[in-house]
Amino acid sequence: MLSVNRVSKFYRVGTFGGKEMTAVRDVSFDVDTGEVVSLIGESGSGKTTIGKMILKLIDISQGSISLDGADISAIRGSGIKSYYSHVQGVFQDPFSSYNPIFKADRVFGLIRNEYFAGIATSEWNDKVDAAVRSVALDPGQVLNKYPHQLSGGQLQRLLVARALLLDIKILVADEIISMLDASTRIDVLNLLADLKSRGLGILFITHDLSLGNYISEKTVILRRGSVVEMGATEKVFGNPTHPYTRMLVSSVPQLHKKWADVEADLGAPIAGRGGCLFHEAFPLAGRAGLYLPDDPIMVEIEDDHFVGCFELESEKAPGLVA
Amino acid sequence: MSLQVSDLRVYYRTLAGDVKALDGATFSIADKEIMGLAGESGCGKSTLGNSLIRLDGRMKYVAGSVTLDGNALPIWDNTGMNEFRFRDLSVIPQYAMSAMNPTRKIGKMTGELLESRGENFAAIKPELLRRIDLVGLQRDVLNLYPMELSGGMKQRMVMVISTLLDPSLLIADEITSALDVSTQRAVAETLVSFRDHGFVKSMIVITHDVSILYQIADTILIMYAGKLAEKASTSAIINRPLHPYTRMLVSSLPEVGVRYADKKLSGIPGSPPSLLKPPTGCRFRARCPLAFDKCAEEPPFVEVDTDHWVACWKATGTDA
Amino acid sequence: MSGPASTDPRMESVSGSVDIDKEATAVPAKKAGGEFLYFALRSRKFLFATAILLVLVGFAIFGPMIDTTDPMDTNGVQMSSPTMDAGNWFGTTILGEDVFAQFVNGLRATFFVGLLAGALAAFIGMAIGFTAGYKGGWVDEVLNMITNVVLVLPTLAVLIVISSYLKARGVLFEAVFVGLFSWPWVARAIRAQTFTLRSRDFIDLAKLSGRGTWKIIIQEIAPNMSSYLFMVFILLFGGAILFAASLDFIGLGPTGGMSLGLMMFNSVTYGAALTLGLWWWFIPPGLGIMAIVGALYVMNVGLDEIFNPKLRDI
Amino acid sequence: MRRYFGRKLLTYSITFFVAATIDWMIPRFMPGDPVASLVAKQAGLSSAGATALVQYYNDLFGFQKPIIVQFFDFWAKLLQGDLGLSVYGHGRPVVESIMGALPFTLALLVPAILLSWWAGNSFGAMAARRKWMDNAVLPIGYILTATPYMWLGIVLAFVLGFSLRIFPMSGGYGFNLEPTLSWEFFTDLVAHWIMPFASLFLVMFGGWAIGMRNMVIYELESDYSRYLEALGAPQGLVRKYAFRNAMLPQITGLALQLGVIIGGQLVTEIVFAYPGIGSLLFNAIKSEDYFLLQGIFLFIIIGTLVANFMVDVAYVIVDPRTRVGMRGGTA
Repeated sequence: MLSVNRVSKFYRVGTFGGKEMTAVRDVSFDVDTGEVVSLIGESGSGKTTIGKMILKLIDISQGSISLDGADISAIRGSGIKSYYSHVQGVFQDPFSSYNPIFKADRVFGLIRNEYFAGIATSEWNDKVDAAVRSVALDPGQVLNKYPHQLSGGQLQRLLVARALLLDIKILVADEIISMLDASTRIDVLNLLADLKSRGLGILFITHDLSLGNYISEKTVILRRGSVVEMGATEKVFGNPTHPYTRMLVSSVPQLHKKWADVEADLGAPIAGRGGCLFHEAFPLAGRAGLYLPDDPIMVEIEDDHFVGCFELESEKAPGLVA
Repeated sequence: MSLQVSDLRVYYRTLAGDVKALDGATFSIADKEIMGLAGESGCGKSTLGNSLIRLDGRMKYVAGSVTLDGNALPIWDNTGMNEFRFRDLSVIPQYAMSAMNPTRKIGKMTGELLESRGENFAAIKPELLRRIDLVGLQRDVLNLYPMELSGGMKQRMVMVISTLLDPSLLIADEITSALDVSTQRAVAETLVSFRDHGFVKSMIVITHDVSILYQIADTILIMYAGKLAEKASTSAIINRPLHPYTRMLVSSLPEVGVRYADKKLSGIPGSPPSLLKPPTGCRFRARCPLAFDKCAEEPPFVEVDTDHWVACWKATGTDA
Repeated sequence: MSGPASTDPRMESVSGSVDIDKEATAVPAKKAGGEFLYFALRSRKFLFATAILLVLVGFAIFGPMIDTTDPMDTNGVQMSSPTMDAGNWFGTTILGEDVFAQFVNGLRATFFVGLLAGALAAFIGMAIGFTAGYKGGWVDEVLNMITNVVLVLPTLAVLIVISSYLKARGVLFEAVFVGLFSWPWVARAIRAQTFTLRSRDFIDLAKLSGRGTWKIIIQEIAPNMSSYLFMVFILLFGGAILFAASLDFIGLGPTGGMSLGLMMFNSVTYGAALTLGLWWWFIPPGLGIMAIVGALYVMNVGLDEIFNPKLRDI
Repeated sequence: MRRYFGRKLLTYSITFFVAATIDWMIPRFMPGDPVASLVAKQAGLSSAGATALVQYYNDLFGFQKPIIVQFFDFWAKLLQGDLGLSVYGHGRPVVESIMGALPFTLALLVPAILLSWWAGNSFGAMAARRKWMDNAVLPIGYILTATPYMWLGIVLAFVLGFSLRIFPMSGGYGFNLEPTLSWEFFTDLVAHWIMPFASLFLVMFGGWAIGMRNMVIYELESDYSRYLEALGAPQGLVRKYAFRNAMLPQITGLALQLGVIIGGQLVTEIVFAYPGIGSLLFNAIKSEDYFLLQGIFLFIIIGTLVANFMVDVAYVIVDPRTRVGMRGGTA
């Protein structure tokens, strides 16, 4: 349904755009109906940039993103509005997602102004009520309040409800629970997972492996703008192969396993020339720093489990593969 | 016993009245103990940490006493506390990234700070350099301005500065929350190594992330709505929690390996009470599935097992 | 050009939104307007400044009605010191004009110039600041360059050159020109604020709701800065009054009208008030300007304390 | 570093170009015929005389030539330092008139700026420290900064000059004296200098004091101050850091205020008939000496740009962060 195809994003930095910075490099993945795809990365991995490109909040420098086969970069003018009726987003900071000087349900009001201008007020109120109930909130408790009168969890649910007012196919959820308290975040996470049954495709952007692991069917792991490992969630977590993935898995604090034990369980890194499977398969390719532009350097090590070449990367950024 | 806190109450002055952010805390920390302090935002954990080191303008000391290594700390007296700060108790603040003067070279700032406390910078410098090595920074950082360091580097530098005089107690306030997982682990392990090297005797690690505490803390203190809920060894808190809040909190945390499809976790319904006019009795009562009549009375924070303290009528037994 | 506050970086950094410590968020919510009134009525600075301004505005509005003497009428007693009985409450000038009549009429012109010039400068500053901050990129580069150029220009000198070629100048002309050259620091400050607001998620959400650029600026960004914009306007108001007074004093003020600056100009240059000791001629206009501008600045500080909870108990 | 100053110099070049172009444009594009209105002012001219005068002015401005040629002529002369002749100065070159006035202006302006900046910052910082100082400095500061420059000058002249006769009320030095290197001339110079200096100094002082007070309070609330206090640093160190950091925006503030300060200088000179650029400008306006006016305007522009540049340099020297940023450091 949503297809991200070899997308890159370059930023011009410096006063007159003298330097160029790559935020996202050659990233491809799909989000299908009824599935949650986790986009996992640390700060600077480009995960939020990808989300914003999907939401057409920033332009794509290279490659394409398409929804049901149609390139979204080509959508302009009034088409943007109808695109947003299919693709919506929820962001990290619930308090920054609401204009603090207005009531929280203004987020619904904007949708009504732009998409349901002709609808009768009673019909609209019913629609809002239904959407609010579908995210397990009591309309009487949350409507007609200012954002600071509601909890972070309630605010994020309201944003999900806002998206549900439209006929959405894709929801981009960018770190939507990282600022919530532990006791409420799991419920918002469960809500996302429940949306799958409505036929939504969800891109779940997070830095937290355990959250991605909890709800997603597919996992994409990003490092410095490039995909290092991706595939079915149980395969990526069951058999983490890229050194970066392994480092992440061994660093994430767990509740019943100490860091040292996790490392012991992971075992020794895969042997070979720096452990890079691509180089084992194509020994000559990397030697001259060869980058094959027509052929993304991802190796399918088992069915639906891809690993990126990290030897080429480490040549570009020495010393960063810890 | 390194630190003993007894019935400490610190309120926030607001226009609407006093917010009872810390409403009676009694606990102690042993030598060599790393105590994790966890709870939801607004539960008073940062208030507790701040009140031990420095009350800011809006915080009001109400009651209670704090004893560190046998000395009573005058925490209501900003100037009186100065002689204890840095030498006996120190802090790695939440704002560690912006804690260093942006217009001073780090080495110069450190020197001026030490000299202002009557220490001899030249005598301490070799140790400073050793510790900079230990946390994996270049010695050259002393000649740099804070803005030349990355966030993680600044954090480590502040960790070194704060512990330079080998304080007895170190308070680390939410220092891992803004970091990436890989850096988070490094910082957390550095804290442990500080204790192991004897740079600090004991430590309070404040965080909302219980799984970090599982990795590094010896004991965990759980707070809820300005009150202490439970304190016990880390393994007891994670594996055999007694307070319903702790139990629900721990079981709501997803872990690598737990999947929605296999095991659907659930959170705690409801939200914490306002601390402006907190409810009487057990403050968790409204959200607690086990609540019963007795909970209208405030449960005492008592030791139900060796070093396992809890404030819940169900855990202490109704007839107790 | 503003007075003290343009050197105060808080004017560039204070955001209209309220941030309260997470630990103490339990403060009961009040409606924004009610909260403003609550603190405004308790701010001594704000009330004091408002009182002074109201008195002066009262003089400007009702003064010319009570004392209907033509301020340019030269038929009175010459150089009379202030007397109660002759009706020359503030005395007369060397030509026998009534100083009180000149003062109240001059106040009118001064308020008019300040309001209009302040409003114009605020408008230009907002338009440029919002556009530069929201659009970013090359639009920002160009607008920034324009702002910096006007900022560096010594405004009074520019106005002197322009004015000196014009033979007939009205109060309106003066206000427009003062306004046209007073906006750069406003544009800068608003640009910086817009820049931070632009990255807030609610802006992105408004875009995702299909809102257009100007609707977002006017309905999402500007209301968030309303208190700040009001404070900016107050500073511009005061700055414009000082500015216009300087222009008047060089002899480039409105022709055929009366203003406080013009009174000072006349008293010193034509009236030899200094050498003759006609203190009642030049004291009122200067004191009037000082009171208006001072009250505006103090009001600005009061408002800052009202809007910014961090400053309330200092 | 080069980039930073390159950018600044570009801004200044554009500013100069714009200002000079305004200077050139005004007499040419103003509504009405400036030459006709100039000539009309000369009362009692015969019609032949008027025609000749019109001819003379048109030649001077070069109004007959195509507009673009006028523009290039203007710049060619400008770059040669030829600003024309001054009518007010009885045919003296404009540059000469300005150079004669410049020392007086600088002698007033430079000490007033530097001393008020220093004193204002010191008092402002003290006000942030002690409540009673704050209660005194704040109202005085607001009153001073709200005072029109010329009015403070007038009041000083009236009280100290007219009533008490302590200082002379006008001029740069006594009418009876010739500029010589004598002690007598020097004391007379100083006596004439004090009042205009004092009025400039006082108004500026108020602004700096308030700005500094607010900045220090702001810095005392910042994270680095809190950290120092949490580690038990004495107030002395905390204040020292806050004061130093609060100075930096005050330097930027100096650049922002230059336009206002120069305006204040002009009107103050007029009040005291102090023989600097301001009085020259005033006379140029009164006698409609347009070449002198244009010349003074360009001088003021150049002076402002030079002063701005000096502030830029000072800022880079004082704030280590700008240097680090320019070094292309990490972060």
